[in-house]
Formats: sequence, C-alpha cells, structure tokens
Amino acid sequence: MTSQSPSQGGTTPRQRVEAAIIRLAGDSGDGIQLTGSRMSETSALAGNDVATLPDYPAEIRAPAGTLPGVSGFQLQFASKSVLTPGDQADALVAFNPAALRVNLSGLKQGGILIVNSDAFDANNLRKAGYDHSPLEGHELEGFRVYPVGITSITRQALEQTDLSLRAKDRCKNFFALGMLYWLYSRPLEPTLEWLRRKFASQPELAEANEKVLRAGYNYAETARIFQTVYEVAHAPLPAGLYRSLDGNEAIALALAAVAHQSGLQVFLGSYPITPASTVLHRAGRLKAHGVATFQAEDEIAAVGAALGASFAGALGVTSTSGPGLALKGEMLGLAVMMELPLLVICVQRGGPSTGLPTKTEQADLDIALHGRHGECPMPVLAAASPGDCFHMVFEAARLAIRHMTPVILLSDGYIANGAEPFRVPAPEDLPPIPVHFHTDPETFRGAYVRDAATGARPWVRPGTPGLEHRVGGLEKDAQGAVSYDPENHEQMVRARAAKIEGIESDIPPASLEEGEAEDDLLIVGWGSTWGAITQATRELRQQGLKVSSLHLRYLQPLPGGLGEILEQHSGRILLPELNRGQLREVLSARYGVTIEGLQKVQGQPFRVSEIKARARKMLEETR
Amino acid sequence: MTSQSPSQGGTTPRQRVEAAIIRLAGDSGDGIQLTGSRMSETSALAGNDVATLPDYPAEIRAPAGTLPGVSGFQLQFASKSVLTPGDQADALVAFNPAALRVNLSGLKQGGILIVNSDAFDANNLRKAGYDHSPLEGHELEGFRVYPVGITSITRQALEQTDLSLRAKDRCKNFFALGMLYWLYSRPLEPTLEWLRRKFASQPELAEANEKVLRAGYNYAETARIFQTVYEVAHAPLPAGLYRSLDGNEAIALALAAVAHQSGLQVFLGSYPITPASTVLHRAGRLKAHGVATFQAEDEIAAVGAALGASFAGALGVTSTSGPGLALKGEMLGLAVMMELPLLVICVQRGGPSTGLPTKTEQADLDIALHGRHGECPMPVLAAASPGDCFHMVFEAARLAIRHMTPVILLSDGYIANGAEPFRVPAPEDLPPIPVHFHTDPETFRGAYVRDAATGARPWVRPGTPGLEHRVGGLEKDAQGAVSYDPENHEQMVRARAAKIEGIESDIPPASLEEGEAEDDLLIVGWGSTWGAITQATRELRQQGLKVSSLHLRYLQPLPGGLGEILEQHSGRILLPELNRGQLREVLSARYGVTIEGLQKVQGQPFRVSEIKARARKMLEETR
Amino acid sequence: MSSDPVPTYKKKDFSSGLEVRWCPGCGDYSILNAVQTAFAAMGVPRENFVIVSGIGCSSRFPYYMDTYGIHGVHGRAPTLATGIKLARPELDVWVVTGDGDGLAIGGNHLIHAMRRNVGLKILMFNNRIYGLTKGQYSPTSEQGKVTASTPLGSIDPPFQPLSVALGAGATFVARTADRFGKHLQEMIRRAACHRGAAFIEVLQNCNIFNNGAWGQITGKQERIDNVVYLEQGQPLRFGEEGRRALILEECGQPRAVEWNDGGDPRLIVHDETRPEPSMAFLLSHLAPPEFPLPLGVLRDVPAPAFEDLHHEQIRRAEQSESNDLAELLAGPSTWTIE
Amino acid sequence: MSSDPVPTYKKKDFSSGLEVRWCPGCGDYSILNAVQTAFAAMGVPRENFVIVSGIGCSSRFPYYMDTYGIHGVHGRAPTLATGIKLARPELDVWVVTGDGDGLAIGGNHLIHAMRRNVGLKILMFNNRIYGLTKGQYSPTSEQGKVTASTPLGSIDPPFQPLSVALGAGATFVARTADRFGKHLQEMIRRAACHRGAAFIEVLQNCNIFNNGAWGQITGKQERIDNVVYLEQGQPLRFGEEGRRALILEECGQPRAVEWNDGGDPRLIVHDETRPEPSMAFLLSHLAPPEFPLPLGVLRDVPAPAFEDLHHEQIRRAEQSESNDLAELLAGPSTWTIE
Ligand SMILES: Cc1ncc(C[n+]2csc(CCOP(=O)(O)OP(=O)(O)O)c2C)c(N)n1
Ligand SMILES: Cc1ncc(C[n+]2csc(CCOP(=O)(O)OP(=O)(O)O)c2C)c(N)n1
Ligand code: SF4
Ligand code: SF4
Ligand SMILES: [Mg+2]
Ligand SMILES: [Mg+2]
Repeated sequence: MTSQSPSQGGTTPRQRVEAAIIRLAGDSGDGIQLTGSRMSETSALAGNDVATLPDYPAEIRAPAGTLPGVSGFQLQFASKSVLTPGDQADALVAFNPAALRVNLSGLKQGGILIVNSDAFDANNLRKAGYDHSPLEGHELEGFRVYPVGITSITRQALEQTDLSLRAKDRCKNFFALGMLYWLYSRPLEPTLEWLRRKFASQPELAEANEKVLRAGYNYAETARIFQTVYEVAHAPLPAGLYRSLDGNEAIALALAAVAHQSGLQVFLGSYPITPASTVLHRAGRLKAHGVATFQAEDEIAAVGAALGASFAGALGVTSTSGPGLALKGEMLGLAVMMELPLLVICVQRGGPSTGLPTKTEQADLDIALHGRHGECPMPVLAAASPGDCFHMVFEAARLAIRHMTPVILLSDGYIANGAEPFRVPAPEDLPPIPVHFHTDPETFRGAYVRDAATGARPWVRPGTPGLEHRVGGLEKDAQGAVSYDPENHEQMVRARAAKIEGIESDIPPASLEEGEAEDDLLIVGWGSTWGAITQATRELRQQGLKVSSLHLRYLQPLPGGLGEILEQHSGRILLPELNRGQLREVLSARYGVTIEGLQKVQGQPFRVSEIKARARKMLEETR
Repeated sequence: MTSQSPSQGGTTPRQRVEAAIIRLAGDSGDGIQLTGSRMSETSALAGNDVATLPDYPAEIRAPAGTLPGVSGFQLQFASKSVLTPGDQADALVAFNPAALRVNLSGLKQGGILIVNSDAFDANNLRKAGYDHSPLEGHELEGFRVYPVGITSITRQALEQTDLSLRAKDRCKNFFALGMLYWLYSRPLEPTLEWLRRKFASQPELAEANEKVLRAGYNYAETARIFQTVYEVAHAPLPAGLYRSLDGNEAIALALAAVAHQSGLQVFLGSYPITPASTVLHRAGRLKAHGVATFQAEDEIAAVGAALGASFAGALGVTSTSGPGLALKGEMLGLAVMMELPLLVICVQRGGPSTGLPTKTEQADLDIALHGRHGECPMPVLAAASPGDCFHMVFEAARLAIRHMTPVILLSDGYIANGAEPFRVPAPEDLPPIPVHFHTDPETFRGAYVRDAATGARPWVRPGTPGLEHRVGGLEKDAQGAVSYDPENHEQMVRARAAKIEGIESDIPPASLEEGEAEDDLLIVGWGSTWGAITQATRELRQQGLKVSSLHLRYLQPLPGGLGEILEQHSGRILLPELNRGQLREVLSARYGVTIEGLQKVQGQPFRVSEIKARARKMLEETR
Repeated sequence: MSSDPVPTYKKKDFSSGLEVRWCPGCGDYSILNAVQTAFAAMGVPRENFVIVSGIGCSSRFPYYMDTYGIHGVHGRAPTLATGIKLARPELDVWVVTGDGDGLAIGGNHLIHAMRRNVGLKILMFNNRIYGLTKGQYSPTSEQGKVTASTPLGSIDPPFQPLSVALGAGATFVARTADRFGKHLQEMIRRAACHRGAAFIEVLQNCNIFNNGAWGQITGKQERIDNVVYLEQGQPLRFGEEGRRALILEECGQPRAVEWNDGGDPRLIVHDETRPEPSMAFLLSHLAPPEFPLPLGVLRDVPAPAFEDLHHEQIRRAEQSESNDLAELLAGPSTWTIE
Repeated sequence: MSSDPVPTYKKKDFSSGLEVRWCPGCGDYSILNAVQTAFAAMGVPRENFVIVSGIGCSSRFPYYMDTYGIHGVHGRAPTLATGIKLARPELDVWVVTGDGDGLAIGGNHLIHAMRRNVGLKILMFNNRIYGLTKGQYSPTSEQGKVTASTPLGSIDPPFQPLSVALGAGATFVARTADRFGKHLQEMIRRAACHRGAAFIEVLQNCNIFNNGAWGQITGKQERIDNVVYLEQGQPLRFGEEGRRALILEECGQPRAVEWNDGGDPRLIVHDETRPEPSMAFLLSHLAPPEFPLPLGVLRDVPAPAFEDLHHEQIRRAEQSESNDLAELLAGPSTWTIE
C-alpha cells in the first residue's frame, strides 16, 4: 500500500478529466444515499451529464459494520454524454471495513481510496471478516489510499455545538462530501442551499452539516492530501432548462403532466412495495396538480380502485413491482374485458418471489406479456432511463385513453432510483391527450360498438343520462349484453387482439439508435439496458467496429418494421437482458430470427465492458 | 317436414350401426346432464366405446324455456374406438322449442328428431323466438321428426302415485331415456340399479322414475313410432376391467392412488370454481384413502395451505381454473423458491376474465408457463382425455416429489366433464412413487445442497431433530442462508432452471401418435384436442392421405427429440389449439420451425371435420 | 349531476329489461324487486346510480338494473366501488355481494371498506351457500353442513357478517330478509341516508342448494318467536304479541325473558346511535334457538366519510399550493444549458 | 414426535445464530428475546416448532429462531400455517406478522384463521407503520398520520386488531408490549396453552419510522394511567396505586372512575372465560386518553380446534369406510372386456 501523504507546498495541480466515477459506501445508517444524491445534483447543476446507481440492502438498518449492511452509491459525471454510472470507480469512499471489502473490486487500479480510519477498529474489522487491518496489509497496493479520521475530525468540527454525539456522528458523510467537492472542484452553494431548505425547521442541523461540509472541503485544501484537483467541464447537453431526476419521480411528474394535458383526474391506487413505493410517495404531493392517491389494503384493491376510477371517468393508475403484478393479474383480465384505460406501472426488482427486493432485474417481461388467464392481450411498454420514464408514462397514458385499454409500463430498480439530468419540458410543448366521453344517447349503439379507426369502444361517464349500461367479466356482444354465443366469443377475442395489434400504427416504427443498417452487428435492447448498450455501441464504433443498436420501448405490440431490421441481421444480433432471455424468446418466435442473448441475473445492471466484450467476441466469431 | 307415423304391423327392422351420436337438450332443470350420463354409462356397460360432451349454461337454472337456459349433452357410442362425442348427431331429443332452436344445426340431415310436443305452446315458442311452431313449418324438413307428448304421457304413467305434479314432471327425462333405450337396444337394468342406489332413501322416487323409464321404452315399442331399431356392438377395447369416468373424477381417484403409492398424505387445498369444483367434491370423499381436503377462503389461501402441507411433509395439491391460477401466481413463486413438491391442477375454461365459465378453452397455457414474476420456471403438463387425467396426475405427482418442484397440470372443461370408458388399473400395476425424507443431521449439508442427479434439494419434515431450518422467498445460498450476493443469485437462478430442464431426461421422448416420420403432414396437439386430432388423423389415413400426429403431454420441459421431429416437418406442421396459438408460439421460438395454427376460440372443442378440412387444405397447398 | 328537476320514477324504470336468469323461486327476485322500488322512490336521478358486484348468483344483480353497473371479479367489488366513489363522490355507489363473494374471497376488502367508512352501500345476500358454483358451504354456513364439498359435514364455525363488520369499525349495519319486502326497502332507504359505509345483511333463500336456510326467520309462524325488530328508542320485544323481551344481566350477559311492562331496568332499549359499539356487537350475534334474530338497524352513527376527507385534502392542497405545471416539472433546483 | 424425554433448553438454544438485521433499538429485539426465553421454558422439543411469517421487518423473525420456519409471502402466513397445522397437528405452529402484513394485505386470512379456530399462535407486531418499506402508514396508524405516502396526513380510521379478531370469532385474544418482557412471555405461554387459534397483539416500537408510537403505554410514568392489566377474576383497577377503576354503566357504556373499594356493583370484574364476547369486544377498543389500554388476556374460551375436527372426520372415515384402492378405482359399476 502507498499511503498518500499531503502534497508539500504550492497549489495542488489541476487536471481536466472528461469523466469521473465516484463510489460511496458505508453502513445503511451512514447517509450514503443522501451524500450520493447531493454529489449528483451538484454535478448536474455544474453542467455535467450525470448517471447514478444507488445500491442498498433489503434491511432498513442492517447491523452496523456488517457486510450485508453495506449501502453503496455510484455516480458518473462528465463533460460528455453519460449513459451509465460507469463500470469501475475513479474514487471510492469507504466509511468502514465492510464497505471497503464489498466495494474494493469496483475501484480502478490506481484509483483514489478514501477511508474513514476511525472505523477500522478491531470490532469492525472482525465484522467485515478481516483478521488484520487492510490499511496495514498488502491488499490496498496499487490504489492511492487516503486514511482520514473522518469521525474524529467531524466531532472536532462540531465541538462548539449542542448536538448529541450521535447527531454529530451523523454529519460525517458531509465531511467526506466536502473533501470530494474540493477534489472535483465542485461548488458548495447548491448543497448549502439544499441544507437550508431541508432543515428549515431545524436550523441547528443545517448549521452543523454546513460546518462539517466546509470542514471537509477545507481539510482537503489545507491538509493538501491530494496530489491533483480534478475538473470536469460542462457537458454538451442540448440547450434547455435542466433538473436532476430519478425514474420514480419522473413517473410521478408525468402523472401530473397527463392530468394537465388530458383534463382528466388521475387516480393512483397503490400499495407500497420496493422499489415502486416512491412513485406513491411523490404522487402523494401532487393533489393540487390533478393527481389523487389512494393507499389500498393490497395490490388487488389498488388496481381494483384504479379500474373503478377509470370506469367513473378518471384515469386509473396503479404502481407496483413483480409480486404485486402477479397479484393483479386477475383484475387486469377484467380491465381487458371492460376495455377501459388503465395504467399499470411495474418497477421490476430481483425475483422470483421476494428474491432480491432492492436490486434490479428485467425478469417481469414474461408476466407482463402473458400473466393473465385466457386470451388477454394488453400493450406493454418499457422506459429506457430515468428521464425516459416521464415520456413513457405520458405515452402509455395516451395509448390507454385513445385505445381504451389497460397498458403496462415496465421500469426497474436501476432507473427508479438512478438520477440523471432531465431537460424539463415546457407544458406548452407537451402534446395534448385528447379525451372523448360519449354523452349522446342518440348516437350510442352499444357499449362494445367499436371505433372504426382504433377498435376502441366508447367511454361513458356514469352520471350521463340515458347511457346507463353495465360492463363486466362475462363475454359480451357488441351491444353490451352477456353473450354465450360461440361465434360472438371468437369474434370478441379477435377484436380485442386486433385492437392491441392495431396500436402498431400509432407508435413510431423501429429504427436504429446508433449505427447503420449495414453494420456487422446489431445490439438490441429494451428497458434500462439502454444506457449501457448505447454507451457500448458508441465506444465500439469509436474503435472503428461496425456495430449498431436498436432500442425497444414498445414490447407489445412491437413496432412496425422491426421484423425487416431483425431479418436483415439474423445471426448477427446480440440481445443483452437482465434475465434469462425473455425478449429473445419473444422476438425469435415472432420473427423467426436467430439472436444471441447476453444474460445477467445478478441484481445489478450491465457494465459497459460486459457488453463490449461480448460484442467483440461475436464480431470475431462471425468474421 | 315429414312427421313420422308409427310403423305398421310386424316387428321393427333392426340395423347394426358402427356408431351412434345422440344429443339431448332441454332446460337447465330438465335433467339433461343426468339423462346423458345414464345413457353413457349404459352404453359403456354394454361394451361400447363412449365419449361425451356436457354443455350447460353459466346459470344454475336460467329461466325456463329461454335460449340461454338450454342445457345440452352429446354422446357418441360405438363398436369401434371413439375419441370424440362426434360432430353431428344421429338423433336429437329436444325438450322444448328453445332446445330445438339451439341444437338443430347439430343434427345430421335425415337424423332422428324427438320433440316433447307438450312444450311447444305459444309461450315457449315465443321465448325461443319462433313466431310459429316449427313442428308445423318447413324448417324441419329433411329430418325424421317424432313429436311425442312426453309431459302428458309421463303424467299419465304416474297417475297412481302420490307425487306432486312438479315431481312427476321432473321424471319426464326418464321417459325420453326409455325411448332411446328401445331405439338403440340398450338394457334397462343398469339404470334401474342406479335408481335404486341413488334413491335408496326415497324409494317412491326410484319407483316413479322406473315406471316412467319403462313407459318410455314400452311406448316406443308398442306405439311403433320408429322405422328401425339400431344395434351397436361391443367395441374392440383392450381386455380388462372397465368403468366410466370423467376427467375430474379421474383426477380425484389419481390423488388416492398417489397417496397409496407414495405413502404420503395428500392434502388438497382448493376453492370452488367451475369447472374444477368437482375435483374438490370427489376428493372430499377420499378421506379413508389418504386424501384430506380443505376448502379455503380463496385461491391464494388454498395454494398457501397446500404449500404449507408440503413443507410439513404431505403432498400439497390445489385445483382451480384460470381466474384462480391468476391469483395463485405469487404463491407459486414462493413454491419455486422453497423448492417443495406441489401439484397445481388447472381445469381451463373460456376466458379472459370470467369469460365463458362453463365452456372449454386452452388459453391458460401462457399463464401456466409465464404467469409468475422473475425467473420462475415450473414443469407444465397437460392431460389428453378424461382417463388420461388419472395418469397425468400420477405423473405430475411423481415429478413434483422426485424433483422437489411445484408442477402445473392443465386439464379443461371438456375433459373435466366428458366421460369415457376407463380401464381400471390394478393398484399392484401402478408404479411406486419413491419418497425420501432427509433425517440424518450428520449428512445434511444445507437446505439447498442439491442432489447430483436431479438437482433437487433435500426434503426434511419438521419434527426431525437436528435439522431445523428456514426457507422462504428471499434468495438463499446453498446452506439455506439469505444471500444478496450477485453471483449466488445468478447461480441459483440457473440451478432452478437447470433442475426443471433436467426433467427432460425423466420423461418419455417425443414420438408419433399416429403415422410415420415420412408423412406429408404432421398434426401436433396438446391437451384435450387429442381425441379430435387422433380421430381426424386416423380418418385421413384411412382415406390414404399421409398424415401423422404427435401429442404433447409435457409442455415444460418439452420432451427430448421433439426438435428433430419438428425440424423434419417444418412448414408441414398443423397445430390445432383452442386459443390464439399459444403453443405454436412456444414451439416456433424454441425450435425455429414454421407451424400453421388452426385456431378456435368458441368455448367448444374441435370437430373432427374441422381438423380434417384444414389438414386437407394444407396437403393440397403443399402438393 | 343533472341540475334538472329529478324525474319521478316507477319501479320498472330501474329494470334493464334483460331477462333475469335466477332460478325460479330464488330469493334474489324479491330483493331485486325491493331495490328497484326503493331506488325509484329515492329521488336520485337514475344515471347517478352505480351498482358494483363480484361473482355469484347474487352478483348478477347489476345486469338487471337500468343503472350504471359493473359485474366485477370475485370478491373485489368493494375495491372497484371505492375507486368509483373516490373519483366521483357525487355518484350513489351500491355494492351487491354474496356470503361467498363478500366474506370468503372478499372478506378483506369488505372490512377495509368498513374501516375507512367509504360511502358505499353494501348489500350482502346471505344464502349461507355458494349458489353459482352449485352448492358448496360458505363462511356463513352452519357448522356440520353437508354440501357438495363437505360430504361429511363442514367443520368450521360460521362468521356472523354483522359482527365482522362491527369488528372492523362499521358505522352502519342492518339486517333484513328477502321475504320482508317493506322492511328491506326501509333498510335500503336508511342505508342511502347514511353518510359513509353502510352494510346490510339480507337473509336470502337459495331454493336450489339451501332451501329453507332461513325458514326459522321468515316462516310466518316461526318468525314470531325468532325475530326481534329493532326500533330506535324501543325495548327489544318479540314473541306472540310482544310477550317476550331481551334484558342485559349485570354481568353483561343477555337473556330472553317474559315482558313485564318495561319495569325491568335491565331491559334493553334499542339505541342504534350509541357511539360505543359493544351493544350493537352483542345484538349482532344473537340468534335462535336461544335468542331471536335482530332485524333492523343495529348501528347508525355519524362519522366522516372517507371520500369527503379525501376531497377535503385535495381542496386544501388546491387552495394552498401552486398548480403551475411548469413550476412543478422544474422542481426546486434547475440549471440552464444554452 | 420424539419419544425421548424433552431436553431442557436455554434461551440461546433457540437462536439460529444468524446475524439479526433489525435496526439497533428496534422493539423486535425484545420480542425475539421473550419468545426464545418462553419457548425454552415450554418443554416442547425444539424440532416441533414451526414459525411462519409473511413479509415485513417483523416477518424476518423465523430466520433468527433455531426452529423450523418459513419466511412466506406478504400477508399469507396464516394460509401456510393452516396447511402445516392440518397436515401435522402435533407440530407447534406459530405465526409472526406485522400490522401491515397481518391487517392490510393479510386481513382476510387472519379473520378466517380466527373463524375456523385453527390451532395457530399468532403474534402480530404492531408498530403502526410499514417498517420494511420505509414508513408508510398502516391499517393501525392513527388518523391524520403524516408518513411517506401521506404527506398531508392519513385520512382513514385505524383498525383495533383485537376488535377485528373478536368480530371474526376469536377464542383467544391478548395484548402485550415489546417492552414488557415478562408479561410478553406470560402471554406467549398462555397462547401456547390455548387449544385453537390464539391471537396476540404485541405493541412494538419502530424507532426509525414511528418512534414512540407506544410511548403513552410503555413509558415508565405514562403507563401508570394508561394501562390496565387484566387479571382473571379481578376488578379492572389502574392508575397510581390502583386508585382508578372501570365500571359499566346501566346503558352499557364503560367509564373510568375513582376506585371505591369495590363497592360499586357496576365495577367490571374481568372474566376472560365468558362465552359471550361483547365484554371482551368492549375492552378491545378502549384506549387512552379516555380509557386505559387493557393489557393481558381479553378472551380465552374453549372451543374445538379446527385441526382436531379435521382429523376426527378422517378417523371416522377410516373406521367406517373401506380403504381398498382397487375397489375405489373400480367404483360402483364396472364391466369386463375379455
Ligand atoms: C377467482 C374466482 N374464484 C372462484 C370463482 C367461482 N365462484 C363463482 S361464484 C362463487 C361463490 C359465490 O357464492 P356467493 O357469493 O355466496 O353467491 P351466491 O351464488 O350464493 O349468490 C365462486 C366460488 C370465481 N368466479 N372466481
Ligand atoms: C405482494 C407484496 N406487496 C408488497 C410488498 C412490500 N412490503 C413488504 S413489507 C410491507 C409492509 C410491512 O409492514 P408490517 O407488516 O407492519 O411490518 P413491519 O415492517 O412494520 O414490521 C410491504 C408493503 C411485498 N413484499 N409483497
Ligand atoms: S342457485 Fe340458489 S342463489 Fe343461485 S339463482 Fe338458483 S336459487 Fe338463487
Ligand atoms: S424499520 Fe422499524 S420495525 Fe423495521 S427493523 Fe427498523 S426499527 Fe425495527
Ligand atoms: Mg351465497
Ligand atoms: Mg408494522
């Protein structure tokens, strides 16, 4: 190990880098997620492009100092476009031995390692499974290690305050943040302002954290422990107003936008479940924006209430994760039969069963497509990134309303919690969402008499005189009467399917995301792998390789023209998925093309390098 | 119309026919299902091969005389092997105008039509939508029509008895049965014996029904209304002891056989749902045979209790239909994680949602394969016929126990209610179902340490000292401890999948049901279409066409060798399914072969002629 | 809501004209009759009614009413109805359910609707059997019942539906029977007047699978000794010419005694408005043979309706918070890239 | 079941050794402690215990006990446990659940377990919050609660868990608290002795998301006025030196009064064995500030356990019916083809 001693005299040299990847790790109670978010937002405000990966345990506060209790947060900020939190970190802050042990493999060789040396006592070392201090052994060789007594300096910094020792210690994350701000030339002001807002009612906490943040910054400056100060310039993002946004907040905001653009009341019926809960939390603050929320007794009640609200003329929405989606299947069948707009948001997590509840995965595609009894088709969409959640919710709502159908939108834990700069749309730039309620008894010919263009049935609000009618789960004829007629059933099954298939003409056709049609390899993706795939494709192309990529936001129906593109590339297609190949199976069956899957089921997103490596291998093999 | 007048003088000529197809139709309260069952059993006892199709409305007693209230029952009995209830009937008994209207299209040209003329009054005609009596119009031309005052003669026959008029009228189905027995030379004795058993505690009812049955028989004989008496000889069934059996009873009996052969207590947790309820009813009578039943508060509780019972060392079983399967998805995910034997029987019905609850369909294959969140594979089997339900339950139980996995067995409304002669297996001919409970703490290495051959984990009964352990929905490592380790998760996901895939080597490889490998067309089927497909194939072959057939009882994993057979026939494969092509999609994706689907989603089974017609068309096109 | 004067309705204005498909003789017919009559008299525009049901014979109800309606999935009617009521509190939302639909698979939604006090009017047709699936025992079937699924008799004790509702905090519970058309109509009217959740158990005969289940209550002769009608402020008298009455002993134990001109201080005088629910609870599980079965309103206490609180919060937010979408989308901190 | 003499256990024999992962300071630790201590004293072989849970912080419980156990899915523990108990009545089956797991998603299974009187011992850790999902309000949270999902305060009134259980027909209900280790152990012992379903509400502190929710009850000073301990045959006295007591007014209304040496005939003397459940029901929803919260056994009445009836039926069938498989498979009518 090369323990770094303070640089001597003069100002520290500054180095401009294109991107920086930082990883923070500590106990669940160490405020890691909060520190990470601050760093992200500060970087975004500084004009960088940013991508983040929060990574926390399934326990609220797993026992301090243990390996399963480690909470992590990685972010990448850059002066270029950034699509992932990065593969390996340039700098790691480890608040205790367990955090070090769990995260060291994620640090680049030669990377900066800041450790809270106060936490490396015998007890913590033992809990982390070290029989000696790594600070004194060989395992840290090859890293630039900075042992700092973060706890003790934080306490010193707060000596004059009245806080309890425990409260003081809870500020130590801001010390580390201060050091990082200095190291990466970040301004303190956004964080200070945030502290004032956050602790408006507890100014003593705002003050303490500010003190500690400044102490960390000053310590880095005056103690001169770092050899270099890094600078990361503005990223060339498209012009506009930006904010930092995670996927679940994007979903909630989109619901407000949908309410605004459609004039409908949005009714979110939900039951808390990780990692979807924050959709409910954030939507709970949107009452003034036309979004009502209802925390139901379970997932079935949540979707039931949402469907009831849609019947009543609102836009019903429900948000959940895999186990909840499994429970909603029967009610979704009713929604298909009732042919009402309904938005079902599934934020996927590691399964099966309770699985890895705080980790990410893409293994709920199958159940989204097929998880209902009978012939029960329903559009399925997937968001590609945190910001894309906003657009896809909007799009899903538009389709649900126009085509009178429940729609499933898939997100996942990675983009739900991950944040990125988001270009804030101006309300006037949002497309309108036209809504038509049938009100005229004269022209009403039956609850299931379909619109010629879309195949949608009329939507009638209860309370409309003369249009009283009944819908429900039994098969109906066009007039809305229960019908056991065999031919009618077949006709209705086909009509429902045709309606969904017809949505193909209402969505953008398939097109390449990167590259050209003639390239040697096509990488296809859906959902949150978009960032890693796009980044990998760009990097491979920069290296002169003929690789293109295509991203699917619409999984049912699939976009027009997809078959042609895939057939053109058959045998030269790579499909990375965080599952055992669910989309691969769908595309092979549908288009009869040969696709190679890249499977990863570890609760973690792809690294760019993993995709690049497999792509290179395929290119070599087919050459 | 040619109203048939009694044949004059001498004995009625007898005609030997190979097969007869009879259809009975009347009000829900007319005892149609019961009459049909008697006729079936009598024919089976007479040595015929028999197949039946009960077809009843979703209401218990829909309003008398209406079209939706019509209940039907079709049976075919023959001196040859019979695999379906037949396409069009040789004889139809219509108890009222509505029954006539609904069923007339199912009667062959020139067929025998017996109507209860007493029921053709103005009121009933109106309810059936007739503006005049069809008995007096032209619509019955081309049929041999026998109007009989069934109600009035029945009342006469019972004049001496003390029954209420209503009770008397409820005997009229036995009058029609008597007529049919005479017409088809069936013995009365089995029915008389059944009456005595059934009405042991109400001898006056046994007597009344006997009187009416004989009256019908005698009426046909003495009134000489029929031109011909038909005889149907013994069918060349394999030697053995036979009984008549429907699919749901077969399932219940198989549970007793499983208990017997495994030595395990069988625990059926169920919640009533059409058409699965009779599994619970019949199993409820098997307490002395090692089968315990529990009617739960809902489907989730039913499967939960079954899974709990399996944990406790019994064999948990749950029976349901589509809506129930949709509800069980989350608990099945837990079963996959807990890796315990569990048998899930889904008797499919018309969907989606409540759909056509008393009709048949094959549209729950998708949800059986994919209806759980996360990577959650589970074997899926399907029974081909009523009797096959017995064997497939046995097989499903064997696989569940040996491979420590939940197994889904699909049946459907058609085979659940349809009856056929069943060769009764001798208990000593049933294979044993070996069960191994791990009991030795010395050799226990962990709850998820797998058997090298099968990949199954050990099964430990609570109460075993020294083997206390915990299982559950969170991901576990081999020792059974909760693990959030990314690699462990991937490894476990793969191990669970490999275990299920490995079952391929424990099931029979794919082989042709009929025909040869070189034939021009291969018809592939699964589930209850077996009868119609096999019959169609045989008939086409008899006509010299080179058609073969293959039937799948194992849908996950698919049997070995299937890929080769399908590839050999790619482009010349027909797959009839009572859905929109669910298995077709699976096979195309898996084997990359081109398959033509024949889809029917009408709540009704295939007719042999429908399959033959499409097969002929394909043969012509490919020629 | 229409602002026109409310039309006056006849009973048949509430009939959808769809052929009613219950078995001849089913108690559901009389309930349909009573509901149509009661609705017609309510002075509510027909288009403002929504009837939501689950699955079961009883749950076919909405098809026969010319109102808005949903025939839902098994057990989940209260969830659909809650969504409707929250989205559109001005609608009159009625739930029709059965003892199986409401108390077997749907028990949880029912108790949560009671707890929240959502303004749903819930009619549970209790025939103590699963009718539509051909006669299995239900959670209200008496112990020992021989049914299709219990050839040796059921072994579980039944729920008392009203006790379950009260245990969940119900603010209005009542009991009536299919055969008592006028009483049934009155209970419907009372439920409609209650703000918040109202739960009515309607004893119903299934003449096919459980004929005579309520014979002891509805039989002309039997009812005299086996029914006590609850009337606000009145002592609980029953029997031939009201010659018997219910008292509460010191220890809190109820007892049926001879009527003694009201002189007994222990006589129970009915007060449906008591905030403390124990007396309603006590009444809810009295039953023959030891006691008469109470019919009428057991409890009717005021409490804020869930939908009112829901919209009150929305209104407060609308008044105190900005509804500027641009501001919302931008959030507290933004930056501009030129 | 082992026929060897039962080993004597120490508390630590019931610890699985797995690292306990609740937040430091969580009330669940004391409950774990009490359960381990109580189990060790029970004289039941360790291998005969099965602990079944759902999902939640509380539901991690089985992992920490060196018994058989299932960490199930959310809300469904009673279903798994019922299957175990029916298949193997000789096992001691305990359910651990939370206020969310047991009363939100799992409410129906809970009331049906009570109704059936299945021999499950159910411990509900009531912290009036969803802990594991980071602090949303639960069905037992007080109205107006500001939580992650209710930024403006929750609007629904809470369940009283014991009232729900009694409404469903529970034969044993008790209440205790995490902080009262000895009392908790005693309640566990009492539940174990009850044949049939036993339901214990354990007041539990979630120091992260709902710290101090039970401070009024468990606080050293507060508890004096806010808790009444139920003891069989004893009047309900509470407060400093038992100077206050509960009476039942003529009209059936409870009231807290000064203790007057037991002279008041209206004084409530606790009788947990009363078959009529209204008094237990009354106790179940008394709460501060108006009343003290009753801790102890509210109800413990004998009734046949579901699993006993289940096996009794099986035994009767085994005695009276043939178990010949060949005969069964053949059925009543067969024919032979040669
Ligand atoms: C999910 C689901 N499970 C089971 C069924 C079958 N089912 C339909 S109605 C019913 C019971 C109805 O009983 P009840 O509510 O008492 O109605 P009743 O027919 O007696 O009026 C059942 C079990 C279903 N339709 N859906
Ligand atoms: C089907 C399903 N829905 C939702 C969740 C998310 N979830 C896990 S625990 C929980 C609530 C737990 O509350 P409680 O039972 O009170 O337990 P506590 O954590 O407070 O001990 C929820 C909603 C889940 N795991 N599964
Ligand atoms: S089965 Fe019973 S409840 Fe159903 S319609 Fe018939 S009589 Fe009525
Ligand atoms: S979140 Fe609350 S209930 Fe959960 S472990 Fe932490 S303190 Fe305990
Ligand atoms: Mg019922
Ligand atoms: Mg809780």
